[in-house]
Amino acid sequence: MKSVDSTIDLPALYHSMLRIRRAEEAIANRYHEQQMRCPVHLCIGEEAIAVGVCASLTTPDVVYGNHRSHGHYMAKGGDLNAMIAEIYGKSTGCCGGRGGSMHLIDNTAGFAGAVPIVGGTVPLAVGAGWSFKLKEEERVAVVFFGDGCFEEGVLHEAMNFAALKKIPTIFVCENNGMSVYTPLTDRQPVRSISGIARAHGLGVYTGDGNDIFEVAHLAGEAIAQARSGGGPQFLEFKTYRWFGHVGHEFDDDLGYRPDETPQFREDRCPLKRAEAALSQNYGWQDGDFSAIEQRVKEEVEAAFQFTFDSPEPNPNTSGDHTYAE
Amino acid sequence: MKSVDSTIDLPALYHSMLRIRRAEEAIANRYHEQQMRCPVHLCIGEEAIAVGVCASLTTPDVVYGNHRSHGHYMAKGGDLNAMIAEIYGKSTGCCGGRGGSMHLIDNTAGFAGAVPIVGGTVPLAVGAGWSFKLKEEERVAVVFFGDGCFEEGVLHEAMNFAALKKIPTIFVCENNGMSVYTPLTDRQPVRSISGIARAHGLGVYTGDGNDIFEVAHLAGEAIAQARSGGGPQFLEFKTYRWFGHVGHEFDDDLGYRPDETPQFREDRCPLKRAEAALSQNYGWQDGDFSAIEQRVKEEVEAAFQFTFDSPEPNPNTSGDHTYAE
Amino acid sequence: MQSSTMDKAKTPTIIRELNFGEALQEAQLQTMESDKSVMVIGEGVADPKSIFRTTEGLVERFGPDRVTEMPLAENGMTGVCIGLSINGFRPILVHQRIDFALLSLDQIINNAAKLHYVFDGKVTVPLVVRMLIGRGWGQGPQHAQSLQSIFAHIPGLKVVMPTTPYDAKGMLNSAIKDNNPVMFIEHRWLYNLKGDVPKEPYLVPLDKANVVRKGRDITIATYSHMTIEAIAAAKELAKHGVEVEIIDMRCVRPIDIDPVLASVKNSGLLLVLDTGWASCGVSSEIMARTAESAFQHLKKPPKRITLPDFPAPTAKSLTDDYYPDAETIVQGVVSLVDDEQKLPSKKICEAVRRTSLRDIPNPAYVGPF
Amino acid sequence: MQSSTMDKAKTPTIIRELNFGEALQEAQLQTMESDKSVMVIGEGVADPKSIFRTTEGLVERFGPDRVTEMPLAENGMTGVCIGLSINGFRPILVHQRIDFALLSLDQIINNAAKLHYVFDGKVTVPLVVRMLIGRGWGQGPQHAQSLQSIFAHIPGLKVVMPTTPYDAKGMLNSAIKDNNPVMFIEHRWLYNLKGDVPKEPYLVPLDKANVVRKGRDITIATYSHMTIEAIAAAKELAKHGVEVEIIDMRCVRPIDIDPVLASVKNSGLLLVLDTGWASCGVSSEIMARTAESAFQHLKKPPKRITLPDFPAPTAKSLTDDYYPDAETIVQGVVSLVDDEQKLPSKKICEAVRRTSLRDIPNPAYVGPF
Ligand SMILES: Cc1ncc(C[n+]2csc(CCOP(=O)(O)OP(=O)(O)O)c2C)c(N)n1
Ligand SMILES: Cc1ncc(C[n+]2csc(CCOP(=O)(O)OP(=O)(O)O)c2C)c(N)n1
Ligand SMILES: [Mg+2]
Ligand SMILES: [Mg+2]
Repeated sequence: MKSVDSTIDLPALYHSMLRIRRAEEAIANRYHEQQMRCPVHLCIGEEAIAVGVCASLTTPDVVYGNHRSHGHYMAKGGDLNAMIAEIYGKSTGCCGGRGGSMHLIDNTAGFAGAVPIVGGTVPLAVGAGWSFKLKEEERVAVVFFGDGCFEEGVLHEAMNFAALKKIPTIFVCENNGMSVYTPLTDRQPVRSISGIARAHGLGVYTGDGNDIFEVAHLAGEAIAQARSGGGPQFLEFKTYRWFGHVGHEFDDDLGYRPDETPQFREDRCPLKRAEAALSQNYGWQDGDFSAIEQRVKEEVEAAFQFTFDSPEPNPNTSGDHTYAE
Repeated sequence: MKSVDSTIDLPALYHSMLRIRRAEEAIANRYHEQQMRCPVHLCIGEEAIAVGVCASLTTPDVVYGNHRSHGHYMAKGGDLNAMIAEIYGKSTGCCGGRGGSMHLIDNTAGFAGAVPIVGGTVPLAVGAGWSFKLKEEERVAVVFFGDGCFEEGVLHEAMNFAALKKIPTIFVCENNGMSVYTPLTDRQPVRSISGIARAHGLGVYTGDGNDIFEVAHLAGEAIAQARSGGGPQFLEFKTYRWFGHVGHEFDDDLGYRPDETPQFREDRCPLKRAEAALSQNYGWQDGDFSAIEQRVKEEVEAAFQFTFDSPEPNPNTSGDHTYAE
Repeated sequence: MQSSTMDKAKTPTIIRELNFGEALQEAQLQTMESDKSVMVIGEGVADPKSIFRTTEGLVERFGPDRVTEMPLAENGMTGVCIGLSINGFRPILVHQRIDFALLSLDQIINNAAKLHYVFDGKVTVPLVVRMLIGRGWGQGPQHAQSLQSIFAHIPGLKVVMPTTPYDAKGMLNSAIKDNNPVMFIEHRWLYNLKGDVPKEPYLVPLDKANVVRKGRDITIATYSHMTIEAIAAAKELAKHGVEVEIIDMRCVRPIDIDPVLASVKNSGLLLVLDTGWASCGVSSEIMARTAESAFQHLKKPPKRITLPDFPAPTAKSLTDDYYPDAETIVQGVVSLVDDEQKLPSKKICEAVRRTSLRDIPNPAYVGPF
Repeated sequence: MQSSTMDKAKTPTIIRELNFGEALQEAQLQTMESDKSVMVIGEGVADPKSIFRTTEGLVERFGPDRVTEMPLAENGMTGVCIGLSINGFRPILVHQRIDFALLSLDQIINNAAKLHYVFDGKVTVPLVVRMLIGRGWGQGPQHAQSLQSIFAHIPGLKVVMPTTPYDAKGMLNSAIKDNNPVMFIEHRWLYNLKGDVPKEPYLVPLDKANVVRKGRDITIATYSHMTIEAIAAAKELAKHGVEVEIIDMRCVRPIDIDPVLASVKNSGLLLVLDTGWASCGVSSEIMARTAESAFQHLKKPPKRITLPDFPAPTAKSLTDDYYPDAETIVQGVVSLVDDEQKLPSKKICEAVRRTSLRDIPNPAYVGPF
């Protein structure tokens, strides 16, 4: 772990991670009220990957997500109000309530879409990247997916084509060692995921996904490579999912992750590490931390307030947009 | 190329290759009569792979094929009469006329089935191999497929699972550099196919698919590995398809393979190489060659005669076997 | 709602109340005990949630070789299961949502449905694919489809959709014993419904509809969760003197149309209910067959109640009206019977109107039915 | 058989005879010339055989960036095309056989059909998927399916199946211009049929059936290659005084049922023809809609002619009777009209009976129709 990196703006990245953490926590805290009537897959513990990767992206670059994309959406600059409203099924949601937590989009911010079929967006990101290349734009496309997704054949089809056409798509594997409750070892043999990506001809970077420095650094390199014509890049980051696969709670009681203890999580907390660096190297004091906490808190609360003030979608519109004009 | 190998029975392998060559030629010669009313994908030029691999298999081992499987079927000991009859749509065909050239089976010989959807049989062979492992039988399952098939996601899904469960399945990639008329370079980036298999955790062997010694030798090793619990193995053999993708003719006139000349083919002819070795190292004389030619000729002719003497299937039975009892 | 087609057990049969999910679990457990070739494979079959507890206890009992978690590789794993099934096993492949099975239609349609046929009977594919359909709680368009008609189109497949715990166990037993690929489609909203289920193993055939309620005035052809809605509607309608005959199709391939024709012969009126979309769906097939074969008995054009012709939205406010229910069925019946005297539609609708939140299973439906 | 819905060109229109395949090629060529965002992607689109010459000359003209060979990766490449389409391109993805598209139903059904909807209109997916269906010369069960009803079941997709060269060009033009995913399904046996085709680009709508033959006695609803068989049957039947009205549905999603209803209102008799299987198919839908909406006009139960309910065998002797044709249609009409006086069925059957080999396109059908 590098603890100082002059090329990254740690306060900004910390802010971005904190926003995600606090938004997810707010969702978790309110979920029992049963007003968010859709499944939520929270990304607490995995914030550094989304934030570290998006740090080197510009708005015109596009990001595709998956079922666990609150963090991806927010890190790319997606409108928080519209996300919370979407989870609550309000008309002001980013999908007008059609999508819920598992379907998010913010074109203005370059968040190009998340859907919950595992692997569903991977080839879309390759298509997007190809479109940039064909139009000779300097944009890149990024897709976030999990270790489980790596098992889907479509990912290999997508890597092959991206490598063939030297497409500026960045594959980001968030390897949390779990697919729902099934550990990696029950699903994949002992060998490295990124080794396969390398064999496909992609540029490969692996690192600690709980370390914002490492993520930002490696992603920065990968994105620069892709942007300058280096073809598709593959980032594999080890990380850890704190909560259950779906829902708003820890699930230590299920006993399927025997290592899991509060201490285990703390040790891997991407925020904790960034905080240490902010104190040590950026001279942040308690006051700085509480100021940013306050700012984020207000922002998150405002998003919920915005949501509560928003109307439900009109049921008569439920069939709209089945077809485009 | 090793030109002598005491572990292989060259005369037997040569006989097997010659049978395939002459059967394919006989099909080609008669195809214009339009009595074989189904597409045929001939394997002339690629005989060594089927024969070399099957040399180390026993009858209880199973082989799965693809659209281009006359050679696989014959090399595994499939009944030639039933194959020719199948291509002619006769009731004595191995599928009773339901399948034609692209669907072949001979359970007695351990030829477990060929179907023309590219990739279709690959996971079947993994399932077969898994069944052997679960039943603690010492059998292996082999699947033959092309370089084009390697692009299908299902192949990667199958490799992952086979590696995970250490399944005795042998993946044999017949890399003829072509998918129909599209060269490998238009479909895959520059990197090695077998490198990806290796990254998946499979045992990997690559060689000259037009050299029966090399094929038999490497396949022998791979099969022994798989049989003794070494998990799935991957063989990649470079080879060359002489005829058009489908049909009974050379298609040099189409100009999509500019290298292709009669000389180019001759240089790669697996039979030629074996013949040289038989003359040099086994002391075969002209008489030996003409004797085996005669034997094969009779066998092939007999298969056609068997076919001509066979009845058409009864049209009233065309719906039978839609469901099993 | 007991099937008339139940195999009579030779020993006295203990009958308990189980819910649909428990009935499925018991079918798998008992079949795995008596037949070593039966395996259960799927994402989550051996995890702590055990596919909504329908595979609960199986891995503990039979071990991970027979109850196997799988990689996320639907097409490949379907092929693997076909390979197993050709080689002496009887795998049950489980998809938590039918939407995921779209990734495997190549193996299901090109291979599973055709290998027995094209190989002239020389291989059989005794494969069960359990696929869950469902709805509610914001599943949204990629997690709440009801895609049975895709499978029902394909010769070589059998496609069943039981409604009751009794049928769940008996049909899953039959599916596992069957030598053909059987698509076993379960509506998650049925999982908590209770009903009498014999303890001993028994078989319910995979090709027989079941008259679950007798009635002379109108015929309802339905299946899966819509059967429960139909029963609720029929009970209320009966109070007003309209006797609805309800036929639980149970199988959507093959479709057992005869009980529908027989019923229409008496009633002259047909209302078809579907959990899925209309176009080229199961409802279309039932209506087409009835038109072909009982045309002269129909007093009025047949009607159907299906999902509207658009994807499932997520927000509760948008889904509330998306799914037809007992109230919609009452309206359908009223419009066909068309006797406002006898049938005060508003009043009956009110009586069956759901008062609890509509994006979770109706707590008023518990069974037995 | 000209469409009444043709856009009137402003300049004088040159009309030539083209075959169906040439009409498709011209549609792509002209659209690619006028719209740089149009691309053609598929296995074989740039090879020497150019998808039975339907993409002939395109790669030479537009280069490999716009006319692209692809790896064998149907699901992935469908996703790639969706990604392209969301980002400003109008890809035409080509599958030489519809059977291969089964590998891509996840991307087609879960994504292409739903993204515009679920993202509240914020993305559009202007994607054309050309899929060839066919038969004959021993294609066998994995290469001769006619799977349109799977797609026709899914809201969010448009599914069209033109019959004539005129419609082939006009509908492909419309499909490419359309902002939705359009499944464009071509029967290979139509490729050599000739018909008048204007040189200028024109549009034929994607949601309108077409009355291709007027007649008062019986209504035939048909599409794609079965339309040609119906025309042959109708010509012969006309000699015996039976006037068949033939409606070429052209679109199977949405289905334009109105012309069928209007025709049934006159004729009272309906015969539905399909290139595919019956169960939950396009024929089911047409019959269901007619039963719903023109019941009172039907004098007899509607009938349908479809493939038998089993996979396509390979041997010529087994396929000869597998595919219905003009003769089967005559039998269907005769059984409905049921007037042996007027309609000597044997004689008419003989007159339309195919004399050439039945596993290749009928050389007697050349068009124009
Ligand atoms: C094609 C498909 N199969 C199965 C599922 C069910 N499912 C949803 S998320 C998930 C786990 C995915 O694991 P991973 O890709 O590692 O992502 P993570 O949840 O760990 O972030 C599964 C199996 C699905 N949505 N889509
Ligand atoms: C899924 C699928 N896609 C496309 C095809 C059409 N097709 C048949 S054979 C073939 C070429 C396959 O190439 P390869 O795997 O290298 O085998 P080869 O013909 O070279 O032996 C193609 C594209 C098919 N049969 N199945
Ligand atoms: Mg994971
Ligand atoms: Mg090849």
